[in-house]
Amino acid sequence: MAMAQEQKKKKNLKTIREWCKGCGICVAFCPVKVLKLEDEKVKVIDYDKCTRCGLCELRCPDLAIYLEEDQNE
Amino acid sequence: MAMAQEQKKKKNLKTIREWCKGCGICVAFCPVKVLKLEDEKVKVIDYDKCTRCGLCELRCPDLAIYLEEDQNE
Amino acid sequence: MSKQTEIRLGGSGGQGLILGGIILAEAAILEDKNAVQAQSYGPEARGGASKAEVIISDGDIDYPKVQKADVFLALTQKACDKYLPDLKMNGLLILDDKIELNPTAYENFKVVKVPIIKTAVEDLKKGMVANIVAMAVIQQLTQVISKESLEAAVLKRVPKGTEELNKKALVAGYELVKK
Amino acid sequence: MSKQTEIRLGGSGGQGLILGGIILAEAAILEDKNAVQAQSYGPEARGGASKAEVIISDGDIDYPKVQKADVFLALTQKACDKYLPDLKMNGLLILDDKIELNPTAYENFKVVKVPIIKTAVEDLKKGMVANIVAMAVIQQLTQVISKESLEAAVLKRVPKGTEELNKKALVAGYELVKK
Amino acid sequence: MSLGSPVVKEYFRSDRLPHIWCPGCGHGVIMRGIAVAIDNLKLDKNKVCIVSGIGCSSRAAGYMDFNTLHTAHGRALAFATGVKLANPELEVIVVTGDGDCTAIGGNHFIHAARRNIDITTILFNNKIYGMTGGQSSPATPQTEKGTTAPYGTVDPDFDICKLATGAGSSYVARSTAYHANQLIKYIEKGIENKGFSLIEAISGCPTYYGRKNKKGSAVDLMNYYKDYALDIKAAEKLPEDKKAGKFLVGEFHNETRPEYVSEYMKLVEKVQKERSENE
Amino acid sequence: MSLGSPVVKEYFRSDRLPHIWCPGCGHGVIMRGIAVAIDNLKLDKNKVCIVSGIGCSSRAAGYMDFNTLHTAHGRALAFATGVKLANPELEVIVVTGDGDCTAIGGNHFIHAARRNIDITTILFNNKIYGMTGGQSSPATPQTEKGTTAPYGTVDPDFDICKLATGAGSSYVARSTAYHANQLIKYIEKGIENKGFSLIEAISGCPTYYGRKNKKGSAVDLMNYYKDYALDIKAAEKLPEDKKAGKFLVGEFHNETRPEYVSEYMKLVEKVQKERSENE
Amino acid sequence: MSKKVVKLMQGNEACVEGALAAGLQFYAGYPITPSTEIAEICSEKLPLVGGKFIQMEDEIAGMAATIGGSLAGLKSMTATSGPGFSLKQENIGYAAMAQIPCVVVDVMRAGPSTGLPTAPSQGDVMQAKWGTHGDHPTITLTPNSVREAFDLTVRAFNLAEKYRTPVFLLMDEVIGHLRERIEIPSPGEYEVFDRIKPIPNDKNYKAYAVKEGEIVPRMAAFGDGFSYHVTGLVYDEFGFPKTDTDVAENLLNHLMGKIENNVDDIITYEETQTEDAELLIIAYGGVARAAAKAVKECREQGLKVGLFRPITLWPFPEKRVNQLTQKSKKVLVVEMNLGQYVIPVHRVKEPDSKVFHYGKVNGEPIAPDEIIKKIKEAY
Amino acid sequence: MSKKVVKLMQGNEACVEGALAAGLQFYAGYPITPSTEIAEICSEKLPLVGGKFIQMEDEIAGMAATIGGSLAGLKSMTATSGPGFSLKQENIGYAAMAQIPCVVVDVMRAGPSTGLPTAPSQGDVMQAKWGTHGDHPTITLTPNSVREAFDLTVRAFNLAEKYRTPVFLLMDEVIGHLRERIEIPSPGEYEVFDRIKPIPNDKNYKAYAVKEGEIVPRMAAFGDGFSYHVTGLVYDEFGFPKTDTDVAENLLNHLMGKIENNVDDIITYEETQTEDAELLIIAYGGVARAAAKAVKECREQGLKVGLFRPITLWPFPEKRVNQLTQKSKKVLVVEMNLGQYVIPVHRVKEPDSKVFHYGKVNGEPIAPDEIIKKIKEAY
Ligand SMILES: Cc1ncc(C[n+]2csc(CCOP(=O)(O)OP(=O)(O)O)c2C)c(N)n1
Ligand SMILES: Cc1ncc(C[n+]2csc(CCOP(=O)(O)OP(=O)(O)O)c2C)c(N)n1
Ligand code: SF4
Ligand code: SF4
Ligand code: SF4
Ligand code: SF4
Ligand code: SF4
Ligand code: SF4
Ligand SMILES: [Mg+2]
Ligand SMILES: [Mg+2]
Repeated sequence: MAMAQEQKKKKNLKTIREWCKGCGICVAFCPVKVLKLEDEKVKVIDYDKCTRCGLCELRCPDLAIYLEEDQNE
Repeated sequence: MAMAQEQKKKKNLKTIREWCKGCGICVAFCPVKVLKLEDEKVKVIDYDKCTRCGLCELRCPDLAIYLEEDQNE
Repeated sequence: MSKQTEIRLGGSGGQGLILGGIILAEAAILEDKNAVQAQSYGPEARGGASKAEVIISDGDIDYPKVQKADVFLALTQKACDKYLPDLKMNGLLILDDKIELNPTAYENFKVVKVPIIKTAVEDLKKGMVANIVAMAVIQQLTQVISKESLEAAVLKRVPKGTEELNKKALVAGYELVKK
Repeated sequence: MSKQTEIRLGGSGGQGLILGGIILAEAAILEDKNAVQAQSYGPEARGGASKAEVIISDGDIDYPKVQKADVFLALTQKACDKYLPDLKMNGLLILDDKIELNPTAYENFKVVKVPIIKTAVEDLKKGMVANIVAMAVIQQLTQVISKESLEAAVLKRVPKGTEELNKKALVAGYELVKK
Repeated sequence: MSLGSPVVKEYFRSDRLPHIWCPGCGHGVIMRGIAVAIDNLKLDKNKVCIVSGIGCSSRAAGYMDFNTLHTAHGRALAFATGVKLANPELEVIVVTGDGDCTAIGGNHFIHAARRNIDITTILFNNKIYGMTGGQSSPATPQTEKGTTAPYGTVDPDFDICKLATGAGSSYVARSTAYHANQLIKYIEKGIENKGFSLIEAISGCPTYYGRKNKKGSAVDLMNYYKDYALDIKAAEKLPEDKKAGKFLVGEFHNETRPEYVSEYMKLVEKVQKERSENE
Repeated sequence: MSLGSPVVKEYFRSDRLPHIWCPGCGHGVIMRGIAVAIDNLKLDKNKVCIVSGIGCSSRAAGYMDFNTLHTAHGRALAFATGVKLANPELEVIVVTGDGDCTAIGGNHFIHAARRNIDITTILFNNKIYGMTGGQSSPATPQTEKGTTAPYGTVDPDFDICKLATGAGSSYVARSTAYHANQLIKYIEKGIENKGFSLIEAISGCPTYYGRKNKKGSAVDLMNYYKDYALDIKAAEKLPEDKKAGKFLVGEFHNETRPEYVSEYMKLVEKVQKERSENE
Repeated sequence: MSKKVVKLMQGNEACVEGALAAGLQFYAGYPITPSTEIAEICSEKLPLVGGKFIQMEDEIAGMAATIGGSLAGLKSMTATSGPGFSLKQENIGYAAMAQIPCVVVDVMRAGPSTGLPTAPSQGDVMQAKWGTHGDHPTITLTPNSVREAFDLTVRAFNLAEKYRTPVFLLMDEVIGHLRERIEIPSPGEYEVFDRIKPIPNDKNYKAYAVKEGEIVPRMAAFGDGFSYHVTGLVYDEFGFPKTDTDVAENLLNHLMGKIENNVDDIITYEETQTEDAELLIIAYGGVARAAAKAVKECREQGLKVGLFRPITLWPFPEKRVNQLTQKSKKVLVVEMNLGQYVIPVHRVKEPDSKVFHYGKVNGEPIAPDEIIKKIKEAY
Repeated sequence: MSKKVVKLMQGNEACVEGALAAGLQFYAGYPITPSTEIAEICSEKLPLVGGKFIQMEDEIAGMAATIGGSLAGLKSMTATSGPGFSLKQENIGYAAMAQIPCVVVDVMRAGPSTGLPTAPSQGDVMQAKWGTHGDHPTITLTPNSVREAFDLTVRAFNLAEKYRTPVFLLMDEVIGHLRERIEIPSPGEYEVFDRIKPIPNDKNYKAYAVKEGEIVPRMAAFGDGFSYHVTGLVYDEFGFPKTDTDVAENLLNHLMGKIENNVDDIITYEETQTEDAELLIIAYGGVARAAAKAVKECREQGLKVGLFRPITLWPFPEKRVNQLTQKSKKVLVVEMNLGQYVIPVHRVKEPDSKVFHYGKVNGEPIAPDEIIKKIKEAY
């Protein structure tokens, strides 16, 4: 799934609040620390700094955070 | 069970006719070929040549041939 | 017929209500009453609504499950919605203050709303002890067991080192009712 | 009632009497008769006495096991001793000639002694075919099936390459009776 | 429209999500990894069959949108063997737990490996019986605790990869929920291997294993895998003292040998041909 | 007075002899070997317990004059585990067949090995199900025939010693009925090993295996073992082509590691001590 | 028109022939006396017809793989005897729960435990009904001849496919090992029923919903293009686990109901001179042959004896047994066990009819003379 | 004199306490909901009293090791639930055949198959009697309270040791998981029976011969100095396999007879207001608690209702049930299954009494109100 940086940037980082169980794994392993927990749910605190590396999606046990190509573009 | 030759010689070679099933294993692997089958039962054909090596006893599946110290001596 | 109080505790998996139920039952036994405690197991235990039941009686307890509860304490909306129908007419309904209630419920039941979770989380700084706060509330409102027995039962069950915290939780619970 | 012949074959494990029984039964079927064949399995199969049974009938065969045999063929002393009590009064008793018999047996049964095993071992040089010799003897003495059917049944069952040997065994068996 | 990421939408029954697993349970990571591997390999969804036993891990079958078969405790591989032999076209993947696969299911495991039947087994190893509340399993490390080992487990744990290799598995690899990308690669290779493949995926059970053994939170468990996993290739070059306390990950075995079902199909062909020639 | 050689008189129920096995069956050789090993080690007869499953091989238990337990097919090691743990004083020896131990009993086998429980298992491997009339077993070599493999066995056989080692057995050796003295030595070492020991004893089944696979008489089978057994030490030095068609015998694994029952007894002691200190 | 094939054939062999006639394509099992011939013959014949045979590591796996084979779309069978039947019970319950058609043959030998492995018995009759945990449906057939071993195996498959349930063929060793003349019916002479599949690409397919007017859910094979879920948990009409009380109740009602509501289709039996019988014998399998002979002899002696032979053992033919006991005031149940099938007879008989039992468990089959003796004692 | 210990205790825990009181020294098993607490508590408590706990690889092994432990001389137990009970059946038959004392606990959950793992049920009642192949003896006890879980576990061990047979303790999940006030009896208050061993060095010891006036063969432990043989085959008085018909018959007669001839010792039950009951409820285990309440309420309403609560489920208390149905012309059997215990009731009831059944299998326990409704329908 090698992808050019640019393409990656096009992707949106999404979360599904109802699925997130607040385990904090994504928060702990986000390389640029743009996630945090609030009310036991994940929250993106600095959307722009996110590199779209996908590591949060990779390790989220609840499929609650992910990158998706923007449907509008 | 290392034993001096002499001691060995003292032993008797015995067979139990009712137990022998005539498989011929003892016959085939007796180093000095002193056994044969007769009527599908083992028979010692040359008692004196027997070296009391015990190989027949070792491999007889029916426990039907063995060496035993002479009770009389 | 002997006096029998049937209590149902409803909340979510991690809230320690089963332990709460056990403590209530043990407190009753300390007073030489009869008591049983039951719960629903099931996959719900991991999320969803969970319930614990206690029956306290002066005499024999035939059927050991709560049919129509005399007292129902709910810590979550989900549990409240699910188990409310099984509360007796005019039964005692104890709710965490965050729970919304259909107005007619106020007519059918004796409703008491108290900030149980908030007290645990904010005042005692330990969400964990909400169950103990809740048991204290039940004690105050029902008197089905004495404060002394409750405290003794709590101390028997809670982990070493947390005795003071739990005593505080009890006091906080009593206070909530007095207020 | 339809005619029914119940035959028991007794010998030791390796003597091929089950195959013998199958052949008898198949011969009967070739003649459009009804037939069943049964045997006792069991640890005895490895040594000890073993038996095979055949029932040949013009009509239905209700109970498929031999109760009182019309015909009993024994190849070993052990089998003879074990199964003789189940032979009908005046039944046909066919024995290998080595078998010893209690004198009273001669009064109760029609006894025929023939050197079946010896014939196979010495004349045909194949102990293996004693069962075929035996079936031929039964054919001759009972006529419950025809020679032709027996031969056809034998040829269907024996290993390729042994047809001639087995035919000879049949002939030898027939001869034994004539003698 | 169903919720979730593209992979979730395509390969999951998203109306059955969120799943029932505890917060931070490693099983979700591994389950997702299987879907990603399937996606990467572009398998035909309709031809994928996922078979599981009973356990938290085995619940994965219910969430994934394939032909899914949730069997009895320990029996996944035995059911899967029937499915695969009956329809060799199916890509059969078994999801199982350490208890399911190596305790009650141990016999089916070694025999599937022996046959080298083309089934890919992904073993969610959380070193405990999660579903039943934290009893020790044959994968619980000696001295560690479970509810049936209150003083610490007496018996040593299996080296599952060694066991699989000893039994005859042709592809054997281990990774962790933390090393999810590596894990996905191994799963892909396992699926591609024509034969029996065992991928041991170390999973965290914060609820029971973690709590009983004071291993901390889900994040702590992840960190543990991050810090203590040692690639076997790297390990070869390391001195003993640097390996102490670490556990090995990597590909342990990879061999090409005849696969059971295709051998059986060859036999069918052969006997049918012989028969028609004889007729 | 009872019949037989001194070993037979001492260790067999000679009134139950001759045994039921076929002429030339290798099982008798191995059974005798066990008695000789016990004799050599001067074990207390009353403290020896022989446990077997079901099969021709498993009948051995009935002939030997010890505490003997003839269990259900495949379960010998599970019963034996109970016996041993309940009374650690007993020297527990399991006699089993290739089918009994590695087919239906496979799970108990690998778990006994994992626990390293002090049981010595002597596996009579005749590569077939003898008792039920010659079906192929997990030890039947590929392509060889059984009554359920009329066209030759499709699935490969276990390397049982490799499997035992992979599962954790601390002593693993293989010999044959022909090499009975070597076999006796291995049995002795197995019994002496404090832990789980597996001695694979290759046995000849002339009646089914031999006949089905045209291997000739009992003597032919013995000759085969004589000619084709290759000691692993010797094998190490041989070029590949000299090894072709041969099978390995020898000691495959021998390691000292904690034994299950004594570890358990330590735990009992420890918790009892702690408890009395706390009182 | 094909010529009739007439042969001497063993019961176990006829079972395999019947299975093949019914469309058997998959066999998974583990050998055990006295059922082993079934496996052996399957191993030889299945590849010849493009089917699959696999010897599994044990009976549990044999049952599991049989279910797997059925789910993959093939008609599947396994065979065993007592100890193996015990081991299969957990997965038999799975098949019953998940509604997987398959045929399980149990050639009964003398138990309990290893017992007398080569001796005949009818000791597993109650186990066939109650062997697995929990309430569950059961269909059990038992043949009394080699020909019937053929016919009932065909029927076992048909019932399995029609009712989506495991069907047991219980043979006693007497029949399993008996060689008997058999006229093999040609394909046109017996019905073969195949499971009803969903319409291809049916977007509304719900794996476990029963369509109006049908008996069981239509069954797609894995790979047919319907991704559905199969579980041994209580499940809803999609096949997904649910714990709701009504889902559980509906499912259990469906499982039991599909059998109970169709007993007339499932139950068969044979009667001999029952019309005027003063004493009714109930016997099945090999024992029924001895009973048939006993009845004949008794009739010759002027005793009004009749024979009711259940062919479907389970569900129990209660209506008919009850009717018969309205006339026959004495009932003698004869079986090679210590009293199993006699229990439901007691349950359904008319209050004023008297039930006798003759059971035998010494490893020998029951002979006609023994039955005659018992008849005379009871008469 | 030791002070009474009064506690809140779970049924599963009381079972372990009872077992320890009876002398439990060996536990081998495999965890399964809702029986797991039994294993967990044993794993903690057994080492403290010098006993052994082992978690085996599966239930089959759990049963096997339990038998092994018993043969080595220790009082042994295993516990499980439905699916595991199914798996244990083969070895249960072994224990019955070889006469090995042991206790098998089955905490029943809703089946069949995986079913509803955490929901209560009484679905394994018939399986406890018929689960293994072949005819075999059975003793099954079922408690209705936490205190009785203690008492009956003690009794299960006593019966197992006295009759040399596996004894089942069937608990429904309601009782297994219920926490209840229990007054733990002190050691003097209950009887503990130990198996009878041969006289040390008895030269005439025959492992399986029953001495004059005794019920079962005396049982030496492995290692006691008697080298004897144990097998699951049919065996003679020495324990060696035999295929003779008379040996087989004697053995089976002994196995069944030791139970059947001692039903008065084995069977216990409890009755509430049965003397004048017009309608008799039969209920056991947790359901009997609901029934007791229903009876009280009905009596208050003037309905003459009584309760018969079998404590020994098997052997079936047929004499007493028959007597009761001589008076009570209506019988309502209430159980958490689709009709199991009602079957033998049908068998033994007086011809003119009418049997009703109320069963429930949706995962919920049966409540008093439901029973009252049924009573009124039937009354
Ligand atoms: C025959 C049987 N025995 C026991 C159980 C209970 N049981 C269900 S899951 C499980 C263990 C699961 O452990 P594992 O396979 O490691 O999965 P995890 O839950 O840890 O993911 C057990 C013992 C069962 N369902 N069936
Ligand atoms: C549960 C069960 N399944 C199957 C059998 C039938 N059976 C008895 S022995 C045996 C195989 C024995 O083979 P092996 O262990 O290799 O011993 P051998 O006879 O070859 O010495 C089988 C399949 C049985 N007794 N019990
Ligand atoms: S995509 Fe990468 S950078 Fe962005 S939130 Fe996720 S882990 Fe952090
Ligand atoms: S990893 Fe997933 S579940 Fe955990 S906090 Fe992040 S989004 Fe939520
Ligand atoms: S002892 Fe040796 S020499 Fe003598 S007969 Fe036996 S094998 Fe031959
Ligand atoms: S080896 Fe034994 S059985 Fe075979 S022929 Fe020699 S004495 Fe007889
Ligand atoms: S119990 Fe453990 S394995 Fe099961 S869902 Fe929770 S964290 Fe995961
Ligand atoms: S069948 Fe084979 S293994 Fe069994 S006794 Fe005969 S030769 Fe030995
Ligand atoms: Mg696990
Ligand atoms: Mg073998």
